Amino acid sequence: MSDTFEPVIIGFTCNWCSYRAADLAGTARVKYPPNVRLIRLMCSGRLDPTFVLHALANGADAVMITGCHPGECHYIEQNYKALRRFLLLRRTLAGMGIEPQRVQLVWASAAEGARLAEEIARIVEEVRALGPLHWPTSTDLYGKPFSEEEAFSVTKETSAPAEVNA
Amino acid sequence: MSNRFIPLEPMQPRERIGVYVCHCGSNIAGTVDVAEVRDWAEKRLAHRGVVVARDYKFMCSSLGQELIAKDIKEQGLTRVVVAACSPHLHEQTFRKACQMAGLNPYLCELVSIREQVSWVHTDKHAATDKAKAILSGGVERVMRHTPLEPLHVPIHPATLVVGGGIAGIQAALEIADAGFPVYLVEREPSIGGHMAQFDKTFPTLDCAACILTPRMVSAGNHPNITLLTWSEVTRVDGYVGNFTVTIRKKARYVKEELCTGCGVCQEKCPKRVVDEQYEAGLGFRKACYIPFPQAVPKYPVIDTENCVFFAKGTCKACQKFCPTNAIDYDQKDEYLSVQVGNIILATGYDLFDARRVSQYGYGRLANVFTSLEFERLSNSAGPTNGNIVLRDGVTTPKTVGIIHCVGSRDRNFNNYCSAICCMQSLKFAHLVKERTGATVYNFYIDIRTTAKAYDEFYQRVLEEGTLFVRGKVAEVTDAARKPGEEGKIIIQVEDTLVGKQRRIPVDMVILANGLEPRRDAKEVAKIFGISCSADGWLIEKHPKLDPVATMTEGIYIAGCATGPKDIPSTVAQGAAAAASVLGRIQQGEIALEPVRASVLEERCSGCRICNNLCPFNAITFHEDRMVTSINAALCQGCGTCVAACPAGAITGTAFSNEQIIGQIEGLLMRNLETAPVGAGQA
Amino acid sequence: MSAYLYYPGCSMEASALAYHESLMAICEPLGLNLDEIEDWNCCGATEYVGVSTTPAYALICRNLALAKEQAKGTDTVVAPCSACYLNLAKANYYMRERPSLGEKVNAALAAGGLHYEPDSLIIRHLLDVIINDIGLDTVKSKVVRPLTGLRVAPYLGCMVPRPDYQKRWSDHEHPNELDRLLRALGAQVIDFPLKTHCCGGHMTQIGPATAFELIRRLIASAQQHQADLMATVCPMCQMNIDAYQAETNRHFRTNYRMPILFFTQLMGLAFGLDPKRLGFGREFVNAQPALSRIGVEVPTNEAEQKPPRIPGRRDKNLPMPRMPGEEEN
Amino acid sequence: MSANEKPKFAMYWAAACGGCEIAVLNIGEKILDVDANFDVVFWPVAMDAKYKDVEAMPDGYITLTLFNGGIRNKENAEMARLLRRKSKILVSFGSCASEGCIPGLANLSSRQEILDTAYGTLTTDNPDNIRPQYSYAAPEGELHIPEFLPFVQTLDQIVPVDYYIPGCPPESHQIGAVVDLVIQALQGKAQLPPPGSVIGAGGSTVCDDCPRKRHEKKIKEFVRIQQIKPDPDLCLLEQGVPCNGPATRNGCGALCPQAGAQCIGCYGPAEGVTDYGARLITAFASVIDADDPQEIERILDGLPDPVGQFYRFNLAASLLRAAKPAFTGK
Repeated sequence: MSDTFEPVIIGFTCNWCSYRAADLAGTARVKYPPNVRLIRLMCSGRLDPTFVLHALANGADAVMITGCHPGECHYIEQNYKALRRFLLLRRTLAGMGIEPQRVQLVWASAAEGARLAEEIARIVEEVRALGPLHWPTSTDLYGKPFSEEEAFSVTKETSAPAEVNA
Repeated sequence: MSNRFIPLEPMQPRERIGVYVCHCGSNIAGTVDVAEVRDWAEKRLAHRGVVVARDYKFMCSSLGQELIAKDIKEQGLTRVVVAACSPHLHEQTFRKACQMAGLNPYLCELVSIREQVSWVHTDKHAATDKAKAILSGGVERVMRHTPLEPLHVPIHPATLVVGGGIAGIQAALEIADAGFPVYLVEREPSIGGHMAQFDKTFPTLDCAACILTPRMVSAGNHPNITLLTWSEVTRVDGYVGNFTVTIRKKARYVKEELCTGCGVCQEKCPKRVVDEQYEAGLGFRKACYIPFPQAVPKYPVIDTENCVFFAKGTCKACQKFCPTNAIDYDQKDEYLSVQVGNIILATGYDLFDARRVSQYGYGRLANVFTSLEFERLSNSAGPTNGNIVLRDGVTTPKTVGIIHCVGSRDRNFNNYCSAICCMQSLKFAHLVKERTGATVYNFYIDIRTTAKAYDEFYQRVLEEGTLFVRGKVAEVTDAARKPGEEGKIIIQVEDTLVGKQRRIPVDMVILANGLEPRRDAKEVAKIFGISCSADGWLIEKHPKLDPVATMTEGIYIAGCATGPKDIPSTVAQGAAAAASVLGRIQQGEIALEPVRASVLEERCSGCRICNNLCPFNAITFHEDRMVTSINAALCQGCGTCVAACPAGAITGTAFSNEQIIGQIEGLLMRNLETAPVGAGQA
Repeated sequence: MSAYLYYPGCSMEASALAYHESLMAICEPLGLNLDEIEDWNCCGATEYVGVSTTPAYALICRNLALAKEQAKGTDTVVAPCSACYLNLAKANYYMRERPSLGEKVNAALAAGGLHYEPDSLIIRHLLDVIINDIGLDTVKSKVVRPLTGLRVAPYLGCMVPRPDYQKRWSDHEHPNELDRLLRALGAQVIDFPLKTHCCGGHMTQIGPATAFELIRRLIASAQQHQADLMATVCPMCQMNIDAYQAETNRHFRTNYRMPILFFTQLMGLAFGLDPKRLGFGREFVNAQPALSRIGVEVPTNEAEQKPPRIPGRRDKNLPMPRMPGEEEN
Repeated sequence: MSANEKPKFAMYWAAACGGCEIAVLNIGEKILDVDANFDVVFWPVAMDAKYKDVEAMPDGYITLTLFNGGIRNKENAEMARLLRRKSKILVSFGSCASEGCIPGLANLSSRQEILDTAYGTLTTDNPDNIRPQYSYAAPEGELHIPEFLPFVQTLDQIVPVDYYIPGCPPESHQIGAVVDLVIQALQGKAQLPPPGSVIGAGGSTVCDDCPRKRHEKKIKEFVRIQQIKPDPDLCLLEQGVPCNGPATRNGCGALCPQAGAQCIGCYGPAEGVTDYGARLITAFASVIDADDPQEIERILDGLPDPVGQFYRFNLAASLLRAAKPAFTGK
């Protein structure tokens, strides 16, 4: 492996447009970086912000949300709900100090395999430039608690002891 | 309380999972180290329940499927993960294989390592790693699956056909002939649609009325068809197999049971108005009118906006002269409710409004006509009895310019090709030539004559001496510059084959304006719970493989409602939609995918956040209990309400929070962290 | 009072003095409050952008930067001159579209202690403001001397409705704003087919023969439609058609006498203002013969004035399609 | 039953305001039941006790410990571990212990920022800029104060917890009911719910108890409650007031909405919810009545502080738990 940082990105796709766009990218042998791992939902309207937060809190460096273009949702209008949730989530994440490039929304129709691949490449580059998110992983379903020493060690790396003993 | 300290899960996994990695010949194995993925799954995911992992050349082959079946039986597998191609290709295959072996088909998960890995990546190492992650996500997801059963819904034998154009007529006749009842709803006073306005049909030049009228009459007389003209669907409740449709039957002010269609009322009516509908604004009709002589049904309609009686309270000429006392000024709109099992939408198209291309002068320059105006002009039953004349009503044009692609293939208006205009323009050229001997110019971008006998017709028109100028017309103007241009309409165009600007003075311009979705297509789509593309065409379930079905079970679409089409394709779609419906009716019941949302009532507090989120009207609020519920048969499984519920009271099958969060953790390899001590990172 | 930042442009002080005077005269009845940008400079007209992009945009944007500093309670800049309007709107648009250009321009502005944030101002043409903010109802209510009987060719020129960076015009090829305004004044507005065609611009200086042909087309078409005069919104158009009409006549051996006035002059007349305050007498082609139709209160014989486009209604006439906005008449 | 055979009771106050302690006293005469049925062995607010006394107790000695307050410093963490060891039933009592509560909002800032604010702002009278030192060599020997951790954690992020009682503070009648339940359970007359349960609260959300009239929701604008004259009978959210009631566990009796103020979410998420803020984000966004991104953004401008709105009580227990500065120190 080279030394360049390889981000891990979780991508959410809808069953009807963007997942099929990913299929089409495959069928057409369009190349894109292997950093994105896709999850299929029935619709971008299924995207619960919890999923995004969970991914970021568990080691993903970024999240890509995709869906049908506005007005072309197979469930008529549910991607607008995804859009609204995304915009509010983005504001919330900004308040948590997470860069906007780390959670992006991309519309891709079933015919836009090449476009989806381009967007993935673009997002990977943007996230690579930002560096790892490194969100200290929290207690998860497998049960390793996040101890206060660990939390402390996170800051020790970055802040000098002088800060507290000034 | 979410990051609650949870003790380690018991080391004994709950499920027995089989993992199958497909080579797909060299399609996957060429880029992904399949054996490594298999070994990795066997070792590193054993603590998550993977008891067997295999790789095989072609998992989808019958031998591959047998491999799975054998393991289910012999190893007692309770879950199956196949890492192969896209679920859109083979999900059903592997589900069936599991079902044959006695495992609930929904306990099988297919993850794509071909479309998402081997075909799009080149680095073998990175691709293998990604394949592992995807497989790991699948394992975490599948262990949280629950056994599901498809929903079975009975099908009501009646069908609703909306739109009485040729597509709707064809669909209605096919179903009625097969012996099942049909309600054919048309919002105009007569069925027939656009085709009834045409003169000749390309490329055979048969008379539109001659081929359409017999069909209209059959539809009107058919014992299985209930014809509801001057009617509109206002509401659709229910779901596939069991729709309740509310239809507004607008008041005709004519008692249909008494009317003989003699037409005296129309004759005696003193009020003459421009007929914007049937005559495309080029002719007149009365306020009490039968839209055209061959109309089906033959009953007239009183247009209350223009009727003298409705405006001033006097006149009543129609009533006085009606021999059967059929005129009833007190008639009111009626609302009917019908039960149907399936619905076919054949709502047709609107013509592009040529006024929008203001540089072509339609509406300002008298002798610029639209295609539909020309259809009426050339129709022997039209306002000029088929004489092709200028708007003064007498002068025969000596030179005619036909402009293609008006509003189509144009970034300012519609990007799409309207499909029929080339052939229609060629037909116009032929008719003008034949009937007036005028010089005819066609201004085109490309000539598209792709169906049977179309290009032969183009050759024929070329041989007849019609002139073709390849270029997009810049302007149609009456501002003369040179002698010879005065009193003419000048077409300014770049002739791209010659590479020159040309000004061609003509007497008449015909704009081949394109086809657009119905102005109210979006509202119609909302009523029926289906979707429109951004420009307004109704969206088919699959553009190639399922062109007359929609995403909403039980609702079919045919004809120009889905996009521009010529008459043969329109008729074919009408018949195809009918065939799909007949198949459904014959089966008697339908199995629906069990991807559904449901409400845990004890957690629902009746906040009503979800209430207006469902475009399929599956969500109902119960005032008495102050809780919301979801109708499983109406639910299409998009999951928007599941994601929206602030109390977490709505759950979705097949895409539950647990499944998706499990998959996220699997993809991020968090599941490896409970691996036995000493096992290194992947 | 609606208040706007006002960018007059050089023409208003010289060749288009009539425009300036008439505009100032109608401000009061219209309730239009124009706050002239202090220390404004030339917009570079049509040529400079073609010569050297960055300095040209910097020149334009200096005005916007000054305007932004001066802005109090409004973010709208009004320009009466079509070229100025187009330049200001274009500079605003391209500063946003091409961030590198924006940076360079702001670097240049910084030398004068100025800065302009693209899209912080809205650039509008005077006609747009009168139609859409003040409104035709207000205009109609001020009309005391309707221009009844005066046949006017509405001439916008090519720079106003296109490329329409802020999507303000009804149509790019045949906008109806000027027609509606003139109709509100009581004038009979001809359907002028060349309303957005070019007047020749500065071709009068570079290739006069080309310009003359363009000028001739416009005048000939107006004449063909039996217009008494042309009304324009653009100082350049007015100058070309007015000042070069005699030369055009010489060139083509024609004898056109087509007056061209600014729409603000006609508004002033209709509002009953003293013609002396409206800049009359500056035009080369005498407008008096045309204006005597309304100055003297003799109703003109409209029957003779029917345009050739609508021949007498005979029974066989087929109806014309209805156009949106026709009912306003 | 003699006094020393009575079940043992403890209550501890970590990073919290003290409101939970007041709420316990506020249960009125029931407090006498506590005394009658329990032997209070450790309750620093109510009686003198030393940590070493607790350390001396055998493991599992205390029957019931109500732990309130989050884990802000090492002392809090050590006491959490100690009391876990010594208690049969450890209850995460109140919003701070369960969710971090208001002290948890400090997780939006780095330690440095917090200390700067506490010791270095204009309003602080600290001319020599004295800062806390974790160890100090005094003539009497080395002195220590507990280390200030980088961010607030909830009790259950440190040790396993048996039950949760939510609320800031928990409603007194709910505390009373829990006391009754535990007493009855100890007497064998009732059964305790499975460990990990939330007790002293409802299973639905605040809307369940809110009498305001509700309809299908379409939000065109978010307002702050003082900007409008709210209809007293209509759902506040429908009037554009960002009320957290739909996502907040019931149990309080919908006190705030009944008094005319929006719910701010002190009872935490509903049963089974992973991230409280996410539920509100998705719920509010779902009912915004706009499809155009610019219009949506305009409506969202009405929520000037989304993190504060959605995570006021819940930040430390949320999936992200803290903002980036708290982790990175920057």
